Amino acid sequence: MTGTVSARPLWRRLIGFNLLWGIVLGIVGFYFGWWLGHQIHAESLSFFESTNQNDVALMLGYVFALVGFLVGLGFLNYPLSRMRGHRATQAEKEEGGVGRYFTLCTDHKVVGIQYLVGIGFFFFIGGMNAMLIRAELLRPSPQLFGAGNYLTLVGLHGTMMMGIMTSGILGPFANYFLPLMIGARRMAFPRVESLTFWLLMAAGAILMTTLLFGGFPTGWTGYAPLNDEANYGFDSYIFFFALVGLSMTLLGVNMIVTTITMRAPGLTWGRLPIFCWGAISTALLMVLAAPVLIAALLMVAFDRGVQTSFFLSSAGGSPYLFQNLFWFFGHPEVYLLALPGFGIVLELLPVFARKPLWGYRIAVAGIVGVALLSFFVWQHHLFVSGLNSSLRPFYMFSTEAISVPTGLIFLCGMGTLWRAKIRYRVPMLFCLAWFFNFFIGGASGVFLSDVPSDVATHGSFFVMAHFHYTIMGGLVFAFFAAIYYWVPKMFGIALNERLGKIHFWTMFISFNSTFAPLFALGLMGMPRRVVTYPSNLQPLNDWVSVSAFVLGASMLLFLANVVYSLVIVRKPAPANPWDSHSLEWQTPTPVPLENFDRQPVIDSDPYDYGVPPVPVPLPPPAEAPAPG
Amino acid sequence: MSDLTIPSDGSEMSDLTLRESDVYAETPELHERIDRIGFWLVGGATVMFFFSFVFAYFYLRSLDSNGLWRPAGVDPPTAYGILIAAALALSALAFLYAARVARQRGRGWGLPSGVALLLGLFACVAQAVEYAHIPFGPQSGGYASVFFGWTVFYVVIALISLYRVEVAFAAALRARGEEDGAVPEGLTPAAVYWAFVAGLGVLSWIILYLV
Amino acid sequence: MNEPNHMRRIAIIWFALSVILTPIVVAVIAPTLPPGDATSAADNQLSDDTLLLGIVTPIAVAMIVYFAYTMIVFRRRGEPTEEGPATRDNRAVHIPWLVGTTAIVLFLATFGTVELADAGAGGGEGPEPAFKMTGDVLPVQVIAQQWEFTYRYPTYGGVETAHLELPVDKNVEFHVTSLDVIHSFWAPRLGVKADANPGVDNVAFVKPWQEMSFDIRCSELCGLWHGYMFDTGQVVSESAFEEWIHEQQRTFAPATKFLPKYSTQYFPEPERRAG
Amino acid sequence: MGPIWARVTVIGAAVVVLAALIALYVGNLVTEPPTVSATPAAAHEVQLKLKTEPAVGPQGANAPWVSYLVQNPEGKWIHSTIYQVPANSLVHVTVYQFDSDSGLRNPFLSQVQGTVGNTMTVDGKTMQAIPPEEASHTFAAPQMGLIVPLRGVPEEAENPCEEGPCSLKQAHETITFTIRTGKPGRYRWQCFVPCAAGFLAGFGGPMQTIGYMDGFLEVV
Repeated sequence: MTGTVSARPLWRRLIGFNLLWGIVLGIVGFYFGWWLGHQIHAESLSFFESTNQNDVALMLGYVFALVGFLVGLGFLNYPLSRMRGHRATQAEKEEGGVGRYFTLCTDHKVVGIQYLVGIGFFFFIGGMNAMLIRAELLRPSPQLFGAGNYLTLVGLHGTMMMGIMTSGILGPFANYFLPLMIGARRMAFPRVESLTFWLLMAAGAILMTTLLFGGFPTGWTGYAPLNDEANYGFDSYIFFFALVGLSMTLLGVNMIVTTITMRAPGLTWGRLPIFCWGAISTALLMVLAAPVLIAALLMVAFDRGVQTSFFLSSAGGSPYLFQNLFWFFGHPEVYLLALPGFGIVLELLPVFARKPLWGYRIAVAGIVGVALLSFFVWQHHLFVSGLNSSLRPFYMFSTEAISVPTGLIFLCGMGTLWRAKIRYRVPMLFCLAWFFNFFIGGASGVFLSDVPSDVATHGSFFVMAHFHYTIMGGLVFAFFAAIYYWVPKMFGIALNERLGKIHFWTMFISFNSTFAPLFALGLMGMPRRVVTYPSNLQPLNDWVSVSAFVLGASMLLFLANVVYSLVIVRKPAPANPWDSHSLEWQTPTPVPLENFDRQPVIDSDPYDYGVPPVPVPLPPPAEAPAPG
Repeated sequence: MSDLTIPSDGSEMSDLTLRESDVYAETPELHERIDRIGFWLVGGATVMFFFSFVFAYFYLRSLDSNGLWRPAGVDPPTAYGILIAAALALSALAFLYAARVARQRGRGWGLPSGVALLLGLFACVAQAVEYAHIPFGPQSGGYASVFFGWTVFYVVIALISLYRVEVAFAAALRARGEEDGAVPEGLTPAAVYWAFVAGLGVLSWIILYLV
Repeated sequence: MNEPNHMRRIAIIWFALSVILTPIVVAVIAPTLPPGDATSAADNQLSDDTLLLGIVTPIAVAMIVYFAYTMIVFRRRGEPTEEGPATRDNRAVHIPWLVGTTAIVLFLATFGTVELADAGAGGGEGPEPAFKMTGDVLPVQVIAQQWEFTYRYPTYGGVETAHLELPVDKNVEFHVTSLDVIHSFWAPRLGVKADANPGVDNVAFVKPWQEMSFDIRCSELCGLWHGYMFDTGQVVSESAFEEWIHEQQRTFAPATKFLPKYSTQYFPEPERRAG
Repeated sequence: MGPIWARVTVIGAAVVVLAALIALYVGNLVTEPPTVSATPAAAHEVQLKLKTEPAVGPQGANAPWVSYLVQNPEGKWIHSTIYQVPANSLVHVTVYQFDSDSGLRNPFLSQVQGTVGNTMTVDGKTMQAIPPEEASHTFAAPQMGLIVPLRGVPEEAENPCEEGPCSLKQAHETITFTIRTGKPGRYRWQCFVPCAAGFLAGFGGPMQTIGYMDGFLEVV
């Protein structure tokens, strides 16, 4: 939005380091790797001839495709220049205009918008798969997709959501707003910032290619040894999640370093916006958990490609190794989906309640506490796996203990609402819905953490309902709150309020009507990921499917709002439509390239709303916002 | 969307914000700090990555599924192990020395970082040569799996880490003849990180060859 | 300004609703919940669920009442904006809150452990169960393979069958194992769930209290026909069980002679990828 | 940003392209092998002729994969595993078995179950079970209680079929059995022998792809 549109003709502008050449070189790279893989002949790989599926060729294809893609986008220019002895520079040459969105751009605001669109695209694909799954479950026996294609759909939905949406809030909103909130001009590692985005896009594209290679039957958990047995479509799962893991790790490093080193003068840790606390707690989980996932997936790649036996109990390995490593990552993973939601909700509540954030310190303690505790609970995913039965009471306790810091988040929300002056704008509706959804998700989580109760519900639709309440009800509602809240800053245009409210109510009601019955289905004995179920469960399943279609339609309503507001009407938004005191709203719209023309100096936290109490000589009246 | 501009109204700003102050200044100290903290975090991620292999090692060893954790004859050649570990350790020392010299004198880091680069590359090549002379294959049970997985990805990470060593060396080559000011930024954090990665290499030698 | 005492109102509404709803949930709704109380394990699970519901209900009521009350009473419409009071913290609230939630969590974990200590509450406990049934038990091996469960009765000559029958009022010790990938043996009405891992003996205990038929499903994704890995089992009287098992021994005599010796785990060939 | 009609046109075009892509995606996922009816033999009796080939060859998308084929009422061999049979009838199944043995993982499945008389005939000889290591495939529909192990062609047989299409002149075993169908429904059937060469545990690829070693019996 700043800079001038180049006067060069279009074809001249297409030549250079941009997405087009990234794709072209990516495809070239893929075929090179594919060819290379077929040149490898070894005694131990002779079985590829009888399978018609050369995993090594496919893996090399993906590796070289990624290299080609990154070369085409221009990611190797800077490292190569430094390897030739040139000095470090801070930014690439910035090209103005729309072209910036299709290449390596070191402006964190561009990356934020890239993330928003890219993640939205894959979110759409993941959601569409969910619709297809629910269409299949309209009847108790398979009717649309074969059993194999159904599993591929389930796997694609789960993997896409769990992989791409981990960056759902950090990617677009923390990249865009964290530097603005802390008064910085840029992220600490701007090239790495762009790299995280393009890695994520490459990962999503690689996952979709699984359809060309027969899909994969393992769901998003990819348990061994089923993953060793699967068709070579599973290789795309490996590369997808490994790239997502890499992207998460780098994103996390970037967030934390930026927050530590680039804060404006006066922005002490005690004044850091709560959203930034959510972002860096998430980032810490990303840095420490994602590498474990990468390592586990590389072990799978080795088992499939070069015949090691990490996960084969008949050959000196153990499938438990995969489960342990996967869930050591996997449980922090679900919190790194939830934590940014905590941050968003607590960040937005004060603005619409016109009160300071109540209990800032305990909110921080809650967020950090959840982050730290999440490393000590992973074995609750293995409660019936036959592992460590004597440690179950410990993991039961540690899992339930997570509700203590989560409770603090609720307390802060409740305290903030106490005697507030609440304005019901669309972002606020999503935030309040978050409390409702996350409470149900959390309460059902207590059932799942209690071992006896978990035996009845483990691996059933009950679990499915639980994590959709926490992730969809937590992350996705927070995601939409953030979109409605920050789009006026990002694009200079507000989304239509009335359509937004219709979207909210459709989504909130259909969301609950979709996922609440799943608790009952789970208790009645419906396992996850099955294409068949007893016919007495059909009415409830049909209800769920129809609700799910309404939920899907509510997403289309949102898209319609986006198109209507951002493309057709284009009514400029006020510079600070919510009357927020937070630093990012004090910048002009659109935000200039350098963010601030002067160095901001911070002298309070961003929640100084409200009327200060009139000094009273006597002890103040009890206004304890205690919950019932 | 470039036609869209909304003037920001200064009066809307609250007291918390922009105040007449010094202009942005990005000092070399800031860049050094960014590199240092960044390397610590990347170091943490690297530790968690190798932690997975350490966990796999001890976990599979304790399970010994089907008696195939480590069949007889699955022993990597000790000489290679010592050679690789020693090369890594010396490389790390050389690069630490290079950083120290650069910090104190502002020049003369070229030769030691070149040595560090050579030794690091030598360790990686030695690892590749070892695979050709090893008496077992990746199919030979749990230990062999961990051995190959760990060492292959160690080499990958070592090669990535050597990037900053090469950068220091290349900067020295380009700065030949100049008197001052060409010390690449973040040399000390890079040296500490490389020493850290090399230390992980020595640790893998201890676990894979000695334990 | 004549502000009503909001907190007292909330407390009264909460108390009234909780006093009405909690007994309804605990006494009326909870007993109808699956998995019922037809076996010892299912009973453990049900009493755990009942207690959790009894505690969650008043908490949920508190949350809903509080949020609904504040959202209605403290709402404001349109511009110009009013500001709320600038209160930031109150130690008198969050210390009791912290103590209260911690106490609830500790209590729940303790109760869960007590229920779990009753022979693992039907969950798979691995080869060395920490919580077990003692005395006279009937061992039954569940062999999962892609994609069917088969069952072996080691105390009846190691006969293998395609169906599961159990005698009523007898302690049963399931040994769940797999021949290929991970499956999970789930019999909801029995209250038994145990993952079937290749090369692992996963033990689960249950005592069926009444004669019935029950569904069996695989609850861990195991490949193409995961959704079709279902079956129906029976709990029958002791004499009917003896009759059935002897009939199975006769019927499956031709296959039984090929079976490997009973073992808690099997490593059949071929396991690896090969040409 | 151009004039409004240009923007609306662009949006409309994007919606059309997106819808086309979704249709392509869904269409690709709903395809399955053709359904082949059994040949009517008498009142309430049909004849179903199958063959198993060690490598399906050019008839399938994956030439080296092991596969079942079926003969349609016109006598033509079709590469499919979805068979339609009438309800409450007798189905006489003939399997021409061209593959060599792989051995059953669970020897229990080497006994014939669920056929009429709980027996089958192998090359004219009535059998109740075969040694599990001689099994090449099974024709098994667990929800119908049906398990029929198919004996493999001996290694030393003359003129073995290496790749389809296999002709009856080549070495094979002929297995016949009769099943009695019950209620209408779509029953899955599968092979239990780990016969997918080159996949871990012999159970990937053809063993997990409908159209090769898995399919449906459509009872109508």
